[in-house]
Amino acid sequence: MSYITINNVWKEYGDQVVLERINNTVEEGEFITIVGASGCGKTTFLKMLLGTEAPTRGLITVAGEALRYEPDSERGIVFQRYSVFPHMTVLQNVVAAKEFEKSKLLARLFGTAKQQATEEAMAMIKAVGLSHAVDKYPHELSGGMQQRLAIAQALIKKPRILLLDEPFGALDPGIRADMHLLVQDLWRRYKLTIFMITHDLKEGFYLGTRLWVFDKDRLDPQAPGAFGARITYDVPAGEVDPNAGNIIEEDVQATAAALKQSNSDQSQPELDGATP
Amino acid sequence: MSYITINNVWKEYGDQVVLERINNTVEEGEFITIVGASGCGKTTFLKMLLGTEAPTRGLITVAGEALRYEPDSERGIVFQRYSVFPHMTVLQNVVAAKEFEKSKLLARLFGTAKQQATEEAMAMIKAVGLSHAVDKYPHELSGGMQQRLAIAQALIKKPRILLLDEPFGALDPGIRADMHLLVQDLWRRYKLTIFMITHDLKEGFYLGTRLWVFDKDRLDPQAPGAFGARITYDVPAGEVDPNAGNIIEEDVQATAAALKQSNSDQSQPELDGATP
Amino acid sequence: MKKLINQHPTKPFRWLLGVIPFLILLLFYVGASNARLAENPNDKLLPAFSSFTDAMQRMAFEPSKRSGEYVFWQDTASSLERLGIGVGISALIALTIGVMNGVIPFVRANLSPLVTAISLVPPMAILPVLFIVFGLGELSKIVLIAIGITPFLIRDMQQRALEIPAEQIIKAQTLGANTWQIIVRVVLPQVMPRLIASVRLSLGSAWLFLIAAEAIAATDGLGYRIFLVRRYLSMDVILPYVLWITLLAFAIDYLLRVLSKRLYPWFHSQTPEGA
Amino acid sequence: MKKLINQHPTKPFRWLLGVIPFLILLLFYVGASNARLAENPNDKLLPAFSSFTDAMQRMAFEPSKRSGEYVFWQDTASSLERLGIGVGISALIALTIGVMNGVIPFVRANLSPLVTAISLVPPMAILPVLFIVFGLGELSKIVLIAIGITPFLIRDMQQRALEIPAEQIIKAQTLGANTWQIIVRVVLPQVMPRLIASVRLSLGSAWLFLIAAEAIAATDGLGYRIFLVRRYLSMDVILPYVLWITLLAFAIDYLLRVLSKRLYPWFHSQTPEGA
Amino acid sequence: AKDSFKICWSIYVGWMPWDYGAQKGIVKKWADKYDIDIEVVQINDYVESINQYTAGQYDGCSMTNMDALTIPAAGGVDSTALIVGDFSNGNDGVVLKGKKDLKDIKGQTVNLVELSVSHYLLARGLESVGMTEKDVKVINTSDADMVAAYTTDDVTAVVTWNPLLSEIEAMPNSTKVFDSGKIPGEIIDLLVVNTETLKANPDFGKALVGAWYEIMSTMSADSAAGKAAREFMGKASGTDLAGYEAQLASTKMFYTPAEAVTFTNSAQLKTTMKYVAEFSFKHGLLGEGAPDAGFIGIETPSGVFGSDSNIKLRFDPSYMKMAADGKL
Ligand SMILES: Nc1ncnc2c1ncn2[C@@H]1O[C@H](COP(=O)(O)OP(=O)(O)OP(=O)(O)O)[C@@H](O)[C@H]1O
Ligand SMILES: Nc1ncnc2c1ncn2[C@@H]1O[C@H](COP(=O)(O)OP(=O)(O)OP(=O)(O)O)[C@@H](O)[C@H]1O
Ligand SMILES: [Mg+2]
Ligand SMILES: [Mg+2]
Repeated sequence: MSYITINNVWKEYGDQVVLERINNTVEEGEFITIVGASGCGKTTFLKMLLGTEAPTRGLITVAGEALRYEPDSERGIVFQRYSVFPHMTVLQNVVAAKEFEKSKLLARLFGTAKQQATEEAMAMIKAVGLSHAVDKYPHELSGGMQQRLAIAQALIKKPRILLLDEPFGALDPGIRADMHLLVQDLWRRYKLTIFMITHDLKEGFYLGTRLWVFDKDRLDPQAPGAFGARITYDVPAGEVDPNAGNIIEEDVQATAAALKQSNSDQSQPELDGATP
Repeated sequence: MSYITINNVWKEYGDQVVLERINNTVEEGEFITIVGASGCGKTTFLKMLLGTEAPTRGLITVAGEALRYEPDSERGIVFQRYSVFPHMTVLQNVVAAKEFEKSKLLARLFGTAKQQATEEAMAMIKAVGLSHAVDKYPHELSGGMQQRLAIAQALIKKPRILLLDEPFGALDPGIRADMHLLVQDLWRRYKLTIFMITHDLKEGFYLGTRLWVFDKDRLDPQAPGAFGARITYDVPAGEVDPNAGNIIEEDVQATAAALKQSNSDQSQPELDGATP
Repeated sequence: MKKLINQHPTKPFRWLLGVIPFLILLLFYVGASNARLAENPNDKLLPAFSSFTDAMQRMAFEPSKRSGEYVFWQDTASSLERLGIGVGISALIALTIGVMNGVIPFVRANLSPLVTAISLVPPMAILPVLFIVFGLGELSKIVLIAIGITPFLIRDMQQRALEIPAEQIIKAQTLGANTWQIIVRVVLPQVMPRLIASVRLSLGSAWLFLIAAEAIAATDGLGYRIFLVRRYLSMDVILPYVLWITLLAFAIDYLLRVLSKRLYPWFHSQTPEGA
Repeated sequence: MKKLINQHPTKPFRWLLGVIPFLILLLFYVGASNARLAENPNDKLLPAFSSFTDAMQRMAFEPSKRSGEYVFWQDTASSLERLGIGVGISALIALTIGVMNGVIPFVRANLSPLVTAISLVPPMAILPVLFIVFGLGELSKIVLIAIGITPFLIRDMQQRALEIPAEQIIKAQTLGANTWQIIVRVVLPQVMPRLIASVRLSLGSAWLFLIAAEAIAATDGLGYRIFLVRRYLSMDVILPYVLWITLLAFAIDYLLRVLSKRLYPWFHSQTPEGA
Repeated sequence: AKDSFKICWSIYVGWMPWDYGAQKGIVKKWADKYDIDIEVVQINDYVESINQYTAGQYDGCSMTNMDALTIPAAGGVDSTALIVGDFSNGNDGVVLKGKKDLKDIKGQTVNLVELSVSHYLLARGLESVGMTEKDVKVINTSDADMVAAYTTDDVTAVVTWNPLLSEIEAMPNSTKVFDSGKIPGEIIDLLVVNTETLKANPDFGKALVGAWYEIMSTMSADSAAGKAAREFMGKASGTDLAGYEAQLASTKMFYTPAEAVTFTNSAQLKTTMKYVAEFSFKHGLLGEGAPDAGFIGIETPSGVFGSDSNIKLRFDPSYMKMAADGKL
């Protein structure tokens, strides 16, 4: 049986169908990159994997068990922003996970327990290349460094699944390249199963082992919310016909144009991160 | 004599030299794209053209006269964000320029004067493709539509120089392509002189008639602020050896890495838009 | 079981949960009141509910023997008028000075320290001076409200005006606007919804100062009435008046919120909570 | 000439501009005071500066004939103690309830409406009830301060807790944190600097309530002294006391700001104005 | 234009007639008679009303003899007691909770308005049982909150005036152990006017006195009109007819000008003012520069107490005399 199975999953907000009939399986250790027009439901899909949203129909199983609809330490996440704790230094941000685990009441460690956690955290910080900044606060770090920290933080729990929602969207192209190397390295080293959303098709092809394109294959211009997006392409990445990229790009842009139209006709779309 | 001459211009903040020895001339109707590592002084340069910052040394002249160090209606600007007035509808945003011009006291027009201004504004709104949204507020528009509006707003004053500071940096790649067409079209139609900063080298090559690269050609790793950036490449754009792009990219990334290092060693750099 | 942090009550249950504390308070009052009244039937401190209705019947629906007025409504009208004028004037002053302070560096340098200093003076401490300078008529009540809340409002307006992105101010200049035009077309309209928000915040203090002023010099008003009957410990009048003031405060706050949402939709789309 | 909006005064000139209004006020006072004293040398309303120094000399540096205490310092100590305890307790309550309200939806549904209602009740109007419940001693003064500012602080804390990006809360859960751990490690520490900011905002009200409480029943304190000497219009004592309160208010505000900047550098880097 | 004057008053049993006179047009009638304007203003806060008068905002104000000495007179405002309206005859009192004798007050904390007539009454009461203020601890308590304060357990002894006094007395387990009936004529309620204003405008004095005694004769009448007047005053002070009459019962009103003139002319007034001045001096109320109790001269018909050269408070019965003689 596959590690993750997605079985006829739908997600609807009221009348609006965001995702429909998603069926797929993922093996352990795959690196799946996800692209798609803005607003087509990529983040929504990731949220379902994370457990902060439940599918309105269908079922997701992980290792044969139904997914828990609550975030837990099985699944790590890195968001585009706000991903690290601003009131903790780099070291504290990473050690925190250990403290949550070992000290249920105070959520703080002391003495040798602390020393051990610190050592482990330092190793992880080294892995993401932040050793020279352990005592800095996030606001003293550049955007790229903050995302490195977010990754270190997620990885110290050794999650089996790592979810990345446009983790490098806010970074400069130069820094982005560094981050690609980092993520690929960590993915291999820790044998993670990664889902990563990106806006950059090139990035999508280059990074993962498999590229998913979310898109609406049916569109009703009168009621843009009537049909949801699906996985319209599911192609192996890394070594692929460059032409495929162009076909996909055209499709995505057509959907993007349609969505843009409908979004500006309705009012503002909801923000992703509504408070819980 | 050239339309714009930049004569040995320096810009320093305290000890930090941001730009040094900038010498160049620009003819009327040129479309100059500017690329460079983050923090190398592109925005600072644009601000000097706009008049919100004065060079610490040297002189900029426009049509033979020294540049006025105060924004005025000669030079239009489109920023990456916050560029339109959130409390005005699309139409009001564009009409405002006319009202500022014709009604010194109330800054509002009535009767036929208003009608005339409205007609002119509607034409401009049509030119940027927002006719269907004239009565919407900016918050009801997508990012791309807001930038279209910002452009319309800038153009209605018929500025001779249009300054664009990463105007499409916050937009989706799909929408970006539309905007490129739009800007090129307007540039030709209104015979503008455009300076446009972009992060995207490809965009820089594709859009303008001339590409400037800002970069530090001297770097002191001990004191990254000791030397300023200069215009290291000044190449005609549109029809160019694709290899040139690669060389430039490598250079820019080297500087970017050095700047990143120095920025994270110091504390946070100043925000661009400090209040006046 | 989900973590507590992820559990959301359903709508009717949420409603019920919200009502419960009020019911408990009510029960608590009835219990304490009954106990005191059992001990001393003339106890005035925690009257039975019948006393409240009696008192309100008398004050709201029977003309006063003394003046022929319906005391309760007269009090309400007077207080609301004072509050309205006081807050209105404060808002106007705050808008003017606050925006000037925010927009023009020279004015800010001139006035900002003074406003800060004044905002730190506790108005209650200088009451005697206020009354002597402004007399004891309606003016002094309005002035007390104004002195109490204007410095806060000015500082807030100044802050808000300063928060308008510099890009907009520059943009307006490139569109040919002069300083005055920037003030009336760019800054003022954007600061208006923020003024409403600040006024909502300061209404609590405004009520406080109104009541204090009415206690010192007035012949009607909600604060005056409470002051007058306080010496007889007529809780049967005081408590309904307090409840009424609370309701009025709530209603005004609600109206301002709705007004602001209607007038400035663009503002409320920026602030998710509609602060 | 640049537009007014683009003209910035140089530093010394800015300083001068800031001082001018104070000088004008001072001159104005001296003029009015001299005029009144010329008419009636015993006039108490606007005493000469020498009277201020005399009065302060007497109150601050000579032991009182009646009690042997240095009245001024005794008053200051008592008031600051009450203010400190009152504000401290309010902050503690606000932190607890506000954070709970912000983080746990069930608690919020339960308590949020009650807090809103209480925040609308003017505390001065229910003074009699307060006395009866809390007595007339130090407790009631502290309680008045607490009742006056706690609802505001709670609402603010709730708001601030709700403003913590959902991403952080989710992140904490993926790191294995339970509800309690999220509260103590993620929400509480981030809300602390905001608590200081809210306390700074509410200190004005706290002083107001302190003075009101001391005016009602006390044997010492800055508010007590002001209201006592008000009986015979001793402006020579009242005005220096008001000035002193203003200075204290400024000093406390300043200390809190500095404290917050030192303790929570990460917070102040987010808010440019250091609000 | 007509000369116009302003007087202020605050809510107290002996001063409610001013409200009645203003509302019913009696003051206006008398002002018209002398071709002047008189505005009668209610100020809820008693101390504030005196302060306003002292600061020169009003030409006259209702106050007690002690406050007339310690506030306007001590503040250098030469003041004349134009009308001696009444003296407190039980309207001020000391109430103990659980104890029945004034002597039991020893060691207790006493809640009262510090430096007011209550304070004076306490001092006189303590004197009468051979104690001084040192034997008790005084807590300044605002009059508006006195009743609520008394219901708390902390408060065991209060000194206050009506209507608060009767509210407190009516509470269970409370005894009035001393009242102003034991020191009759020492706590006097006056209408005080600025001496200079009065000298320059005798008509102002005449109109006020004339109006006052017309109100007096109305309210003292045993008729329906008298009852209506008393009810009116009761309502305005927040109580009813019965409540107001109870307060009147402990007040020695001088309903006729003759009574008032006799009282003012008596030698006792000078003695009373001497007590008051001594008390005030002891509590520092005569100003820091005052070397002794006689620093401020008080002129009474039977002679001057204190400094002849610094007379700031004058009891002048001449206007009341005119009323008594029917010359107004
Ligand atoms: N809580 C919600 N309530 C209602 N609609 C929602 C909610 N969350 C998301 N949506 C809608 O679902 C659609 C998909 O949103 P989603 O955030 O998943 O898109 P996305 O593909 O991640 O877009 P982007 O690339 O811009 O991040 C959008 O139309 C959005 O308006
Ligand atoms: N007002 C200022 N005071 C001091 N230093 C400043 C100021 N404005 C800009 N700088 C500094 O000048 C340098 C150049 O900034 P600038 O904003 O021009 O860079 P940029 O090339 O536009 O970067 P980006 O691509 O990130 O927008 C930066 O190091 C910045 O810290
Ligand atoms: Mg998304
Ligand atoms: Mg820039």
